[in-house]
Amino acid sequence: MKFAIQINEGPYQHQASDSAYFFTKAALEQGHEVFRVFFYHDGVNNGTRLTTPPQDDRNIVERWAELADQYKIQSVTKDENGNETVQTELVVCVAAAQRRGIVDEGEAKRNGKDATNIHPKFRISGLGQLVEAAIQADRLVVFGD
Amino acid sequence: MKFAIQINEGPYQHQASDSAYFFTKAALEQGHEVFRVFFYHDGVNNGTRLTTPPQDDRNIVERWAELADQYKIQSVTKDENGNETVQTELVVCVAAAQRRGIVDEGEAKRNGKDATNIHPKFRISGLGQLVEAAIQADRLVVFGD
Amino acid sequence: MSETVKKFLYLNRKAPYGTIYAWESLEVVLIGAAFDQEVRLMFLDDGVYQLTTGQDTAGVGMKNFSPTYRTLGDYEVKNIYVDKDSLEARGLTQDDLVAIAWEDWETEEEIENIVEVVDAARVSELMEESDVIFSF
Amino acid sequence: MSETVKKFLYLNRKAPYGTIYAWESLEVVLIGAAFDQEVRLMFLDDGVYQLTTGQDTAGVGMKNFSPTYRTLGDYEVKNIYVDKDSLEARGLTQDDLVAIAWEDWETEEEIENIVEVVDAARVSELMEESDVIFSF
Amino acid sequence: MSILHTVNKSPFERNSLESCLKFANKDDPVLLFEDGVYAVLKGTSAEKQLEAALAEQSIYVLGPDLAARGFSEDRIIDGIEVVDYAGFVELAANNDKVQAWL
Amino acid sequence: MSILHTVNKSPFERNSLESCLKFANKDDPVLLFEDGVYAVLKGTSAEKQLEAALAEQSIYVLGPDLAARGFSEDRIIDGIEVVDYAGFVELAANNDKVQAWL
Repeated sequence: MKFAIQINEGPYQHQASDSAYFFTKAALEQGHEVFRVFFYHDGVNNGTRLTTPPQDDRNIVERWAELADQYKIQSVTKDENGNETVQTELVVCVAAAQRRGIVDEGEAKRNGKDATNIHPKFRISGLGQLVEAAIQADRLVVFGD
Repeated sequence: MKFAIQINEGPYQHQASDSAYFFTKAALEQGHEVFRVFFYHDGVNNGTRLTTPPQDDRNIVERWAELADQYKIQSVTKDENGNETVQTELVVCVAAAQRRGIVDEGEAKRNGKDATNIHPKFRISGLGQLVEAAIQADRLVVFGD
Repeated sequence: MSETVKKFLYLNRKAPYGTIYAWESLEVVLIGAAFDQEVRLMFLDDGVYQLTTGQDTAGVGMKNFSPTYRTLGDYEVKNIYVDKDSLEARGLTQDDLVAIAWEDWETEEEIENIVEVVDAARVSELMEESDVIFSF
Repeated sequence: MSETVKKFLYLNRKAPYGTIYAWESLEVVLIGAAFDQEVRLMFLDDGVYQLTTGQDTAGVGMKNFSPTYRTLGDYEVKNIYVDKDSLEARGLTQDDLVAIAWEDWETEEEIENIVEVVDAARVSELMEESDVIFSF
Repeated sequence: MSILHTVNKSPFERNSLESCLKFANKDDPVLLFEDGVYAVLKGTSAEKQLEAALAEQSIYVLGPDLAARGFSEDRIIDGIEVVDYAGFVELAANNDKVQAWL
Repeated sequence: MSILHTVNKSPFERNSLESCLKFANKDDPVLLFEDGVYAVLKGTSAEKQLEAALAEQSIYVLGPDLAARGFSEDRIIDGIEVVDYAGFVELAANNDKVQAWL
């Protein structure tokens, strides 16, 4: 079965991202497909590579990145010449990210920012990706406050 | 009268930072002193310079920076030789900031991060600054969720 | 893009301005309109406050997004529901809420106000009928 | 550092783990101990859940910070209050809560458990007596 | 020492106002702002609770938050006073401390 | 089409569970997790509400969240079933959709 996951809160402040992680992991371990994890609202803050949690605490951002690697939460597209592009499906909403200061190279250029903070395993994309995920997936499961 | 302000939530998701801003502005306009604005919990996310809110929306981060400039929400310390150091008193809690990825030069160096995102008018410091603010101020006013 | 047509229910339970959920939920509805799904909006609990008339945000420095609700008819949203009990507990009636018109561009069929006050049983039924529930 | 001694009241109303407020509130208490103020902690509403015994966070991958409460006596915290009505509404008694010991290093005076269950009137009084209220 | 109590949550969604009114001392003022302003409207299921409180203490509501949410002053319970941010500051200054029921 | 309803908020702080139980169709399962798990404990002011619901629908609680908060299974109301994250996934898969009462 195909799952899409939506996360509405940032890391550490609320348990939402933790719960979503364990749900996603369990779904993958059962052989389900997790089509996309969509980070919305403050959820976009899960996509920063700049966190340094205390050594005795979990690293929420890295944990997502590792899960996405291990279970290939990613999509593959082919261009005209048959060249494949692999994209991670940890997707951060661009509009929500702009408000909150989550920035990749393209966003930095467009908005005149002198730094980026997106984690390399996350990507910024439009809200349409949430709607599309809801259409494609058999189940949309939302984690929030 | 001396006020200290505490803000517990990030920009845009909750009204906390907006309310705190208008309260602080009104206090300053009445001639009160605002000794320190302390950003705790997700409130640390108010200190990023990377936000790009929509053009028809307020810029919460810049608004704080401008208010701090206009009313000199800052402290002045003198060293042995009488040289003055002016510090902004928009203070971001270091422990909360590490969890959430708000980073200045020093933090980037210490934690091996390749970028910073702190706004130049904010500074990262210890939780003791909140306690000290509560001691020094006549009133501590907290804005949160 | 998919050919699938799903029944989307946007379930709004949060008041506007105190938090951003109402506004960012509306952004999903607007973007979602491009996907040609069957869309319904439901306002429940404090979500009913999203539709109040006369919102004036000048004093809080925030963007007033309430006029956008009036344009939802142009985004192919034809069904908007408000829970009756939620209104009553808050001392509100439909007169306190915006009216949202809808027009079929092809048939020129017009509906003056697509906002419908429904009872709890109908709320449950509408949840049951939908394929996906977006909860905000 | 200031010479002023203020009466600090830390007022905790949030459950642990679902949100970080409980844990980051405790961090303020620990840091605050260095400032030699008169410190009191109050647990009210869902805040009483912070003190339950037997917390085991292995299954949720979060740090179990409940052992830290037991050490509060070492941080010069001598007064910890729990609201009786909040406990009762949640089906809890003091037996469900950690005991926190305190010892005066100079006089060797010992208190086995500084956690005190108080009624609403006493809660109000404690708020009234304090100089600063930290609310979490 | 008097306390200004602030409540920024809807009484229909959270228990903050209820707790505030339970534990606030008589004579201590209460300020409702942000989503807390919904509590001051006439005809709601929270009205009786507010009226009982009004008999013992002053209740204020932040005007800008009320206007943002679409309600004019004629919708609010008699005896509740409307203040702006300057009034909020004065309340905070005129009482010995502030307790936020978050 | 059956719905899995999830509630992650304490019934003493928010109205989420109340709304969920009001609007959930009979036979639709409810899963309590995060701070929502406090609702399943015996002897609370929410117990009657839970027992009334149990007569009509299945109620589940997420074990890891219950343990994190210090409560063993013998503290929970009879008839409520404990599941782990795998069980949460199965509930989501076995019902036609999931509604989160945030």
